[in-house]
Amino acid sequence: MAIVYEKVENALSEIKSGMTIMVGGFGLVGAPLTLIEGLSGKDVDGLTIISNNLGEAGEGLGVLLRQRKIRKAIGSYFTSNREVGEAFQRGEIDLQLLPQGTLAEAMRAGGAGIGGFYTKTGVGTELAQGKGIREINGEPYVFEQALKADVAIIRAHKADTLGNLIYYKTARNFNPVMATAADLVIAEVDEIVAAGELSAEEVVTPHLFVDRLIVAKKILTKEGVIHRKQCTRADCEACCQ
Amino acid sequence: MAIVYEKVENALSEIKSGMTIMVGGFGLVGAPLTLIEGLSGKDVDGLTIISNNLGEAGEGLGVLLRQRKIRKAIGSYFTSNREVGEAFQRGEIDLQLLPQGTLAEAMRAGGAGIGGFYTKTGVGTELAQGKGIREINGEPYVFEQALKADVAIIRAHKADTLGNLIYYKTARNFNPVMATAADLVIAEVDEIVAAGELSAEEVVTPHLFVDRLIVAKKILTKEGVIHRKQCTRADCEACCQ
Amino acid sequence: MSSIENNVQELIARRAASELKGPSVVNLGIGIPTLVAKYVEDELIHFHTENGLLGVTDVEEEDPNLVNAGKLPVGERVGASFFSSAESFGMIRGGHVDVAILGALQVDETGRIANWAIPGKNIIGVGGAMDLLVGAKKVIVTTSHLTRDGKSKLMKICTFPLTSTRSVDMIITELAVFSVVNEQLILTELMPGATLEQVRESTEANFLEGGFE
Amino acid sequence: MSSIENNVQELIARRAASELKGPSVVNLGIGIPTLVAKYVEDELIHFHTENGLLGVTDVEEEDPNLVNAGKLPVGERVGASFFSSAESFGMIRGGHVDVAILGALQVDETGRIANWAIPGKNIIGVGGAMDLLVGAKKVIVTTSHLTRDGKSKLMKICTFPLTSTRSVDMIITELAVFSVVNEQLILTELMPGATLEQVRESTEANFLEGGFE
Repeated sequence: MAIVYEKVENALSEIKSGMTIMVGGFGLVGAPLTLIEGLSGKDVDGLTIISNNLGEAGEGLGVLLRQRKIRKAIGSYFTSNREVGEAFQRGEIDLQLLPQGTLAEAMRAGGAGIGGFYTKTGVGTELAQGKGIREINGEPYVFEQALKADVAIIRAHKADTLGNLIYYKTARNFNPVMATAADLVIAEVDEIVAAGELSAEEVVTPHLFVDRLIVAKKILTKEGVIHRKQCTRADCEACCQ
Repeated sequence: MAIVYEKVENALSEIKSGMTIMVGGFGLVGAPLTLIEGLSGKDVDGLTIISNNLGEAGEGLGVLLRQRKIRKAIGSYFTSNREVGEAFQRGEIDLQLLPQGTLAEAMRAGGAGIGGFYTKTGVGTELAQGKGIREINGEPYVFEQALKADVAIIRAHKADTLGNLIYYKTARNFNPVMATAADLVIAEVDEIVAAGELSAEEVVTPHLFVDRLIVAKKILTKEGVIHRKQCTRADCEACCQ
Repeated sequence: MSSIENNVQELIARRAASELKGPSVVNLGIGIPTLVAKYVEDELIHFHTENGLLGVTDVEEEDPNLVNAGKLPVGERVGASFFSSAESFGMIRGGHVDVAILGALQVDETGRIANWAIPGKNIIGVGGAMDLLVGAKKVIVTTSHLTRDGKSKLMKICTFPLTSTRSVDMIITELAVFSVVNEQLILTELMPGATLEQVRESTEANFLEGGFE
Repeated sequence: MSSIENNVQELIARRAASELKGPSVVNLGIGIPTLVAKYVEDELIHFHTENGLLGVTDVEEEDPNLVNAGKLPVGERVGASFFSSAESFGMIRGGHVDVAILGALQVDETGRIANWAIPGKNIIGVGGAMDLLVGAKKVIVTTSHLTRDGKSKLMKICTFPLTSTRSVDMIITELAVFSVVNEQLILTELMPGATLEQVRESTEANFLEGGFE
């Protein structure tokens, strides 16, 4: 069950230096841009970020990278932000690279009480080194451990007031699985509707996974990332006449 | 992508003696009763059935049990059909009992290319004997191997003509996970609608998992299992006037 | 079932209900635990059933495809959601269910329970009991204090196979309430009409006597 | 990109498209593979993108939240479905994708490829390549035959780290098409304008010459 927050800084109040944080999104698509911006304004460092990418240069999680708030990143494709390689080269950040499917599966395992699993992906490659191989039905599989986090910040489309979530197109990506795998789950949404307005069959993330909700103020558009216009009472009245 | 069949016996044409078959349902709820009836009319035996239960006495999979078509059953709660224990006692059937969550997870693993996984469930109990324990982050987990099948027969609510599926209330249960874990997936549904009539966001089982569709002829009602009335053209015309 | 048994079950269920506080997600087992729901008023308590529904409520109009884990007809409340068995047990094992209320055949003096198999009988059913025991944040056992032939269900050692090596958190019978702390039973409360003598006589397991009065 | 390079890519993409037959589910990698879609007419071919969409089609109206694995805007066809990354890679690893078309930096003479890392550069990205290689039923590689400095990409041994120990099924370049059978390259086809001499000169890897003509 979720509590609705007005202020981003309050929604992020539990985040402390040194924590492990899952951040939804495939690049900027489906990334919780408002919460990331909130995090950039918070005095924390030494974070471990679990996310497919670290945004783009100076965008999304790229901002936190420039701020040196990130000590370690676990993901699958940091190439999308050239500054990650540069920071790695300078020794400012540790990177743990996982195949994209392994990254997703490890979080799903963490959220579902599975300690680890065996996948065929990566067997015989550099990314399987030191991980342990087991033969199952005559085929080699590599052991991968589950991933969990202290906090997940995610992006969904709509929430109801209980915290049930639905997503929008390919902005779904890693968000539902991260919602299951962290102690505290904070979701940023386009709209909060009354309980009962989402059909019980279409809910993707049931409310038991979600702790906090905020309405997105920073959103991805065709023209890039913009701040959503904040409606004042005057706007509303003008609009309704 | 799915092909729509008119006749149950044609939809079941690939099923042969000795095969492993997943059968959806939690008891009779969400069980593919039309396909099970079709199977009972087929001359096959030595089947391995993976299903939470073996129906009830003389109902659902209970019919196949009486017909001695089942050599082995893998499930979590055979207690719901007292004839299972009797058949086991007489040595007519092998049983493999798994905790319900392990059963569901093993099929999910099989469908998702995971060879096996570690769960806390069952550690230190009779059901973990001989399975191998691994410590992960200081806690013991038991190894469970993935489950796959030659065929899955499942029950959904609606399909579109491509084979995308949605489910109905708690009749969903094991059906979506079985849809992922068998070489041939046959789904029985209440209704087949045109592609595009199911929203892309609400599809639970994408069509790449589904091979064959039939419309249910035997359905569960408050009054028990009934044969759905087969509409004739005369019925339709009478109805539309 | 006799009306005495019936009353005993309702008494236990009502006491268990008073342990629940919202917001929380609660899974109810088969038998006495199922009765708990009717004594819960708090709308911040959401019932989960492992066959795939969060938001179980009283049945309004019976639907054969809307049932709980005991296959009894239930209703869905506003804001409910349906999911597959794999997702449902992910919730359970993953620690997303706050409280599980379960029945037991036996409880040992460290608070571990046996509730799925009886030696000498065919072992053919386990269901979700093992998953709930390892996964729920808090486990409450509701059970009659004695077996039908008058033996204590709270024993030194379980003679039936254990459901888990995890100790439960609380045991509620028609005679008493026990907390389990550091794998030790602590009597914390006498149920209405029960005496300390009666609890001592009816309990094979060792237990500490809390300062209840 | 020069128009020659462009033409080469389109030539390869068109040839790869002709390998696809419906009904099938096809995943297209970044680069040349993405170009394949526009040469496919068969409506029984469904494109899968690992970021969570089955039913990729041409973009009609650009939506920043509807993209493919290369983060390019796409459209959704009638009968499409969206799902999470975990479900999407379950489809891939679980063998539910019929064909993956991938790019490569190097191919060795047993048909194994390297396409994710270059020694001496930071190894900071892998994406879904390893999953697609182990999971897709059939893997087709589309690549230019030579590197920019004129070296053969079809080598005896890959000097870059392998993406998988699995050999691909087919390699399509602007000069030739190779099948991989029993971990051996077999030249099965010359591309328009290419000669056998040219292929022999441009290919470091050993290969058999199939009876193509």
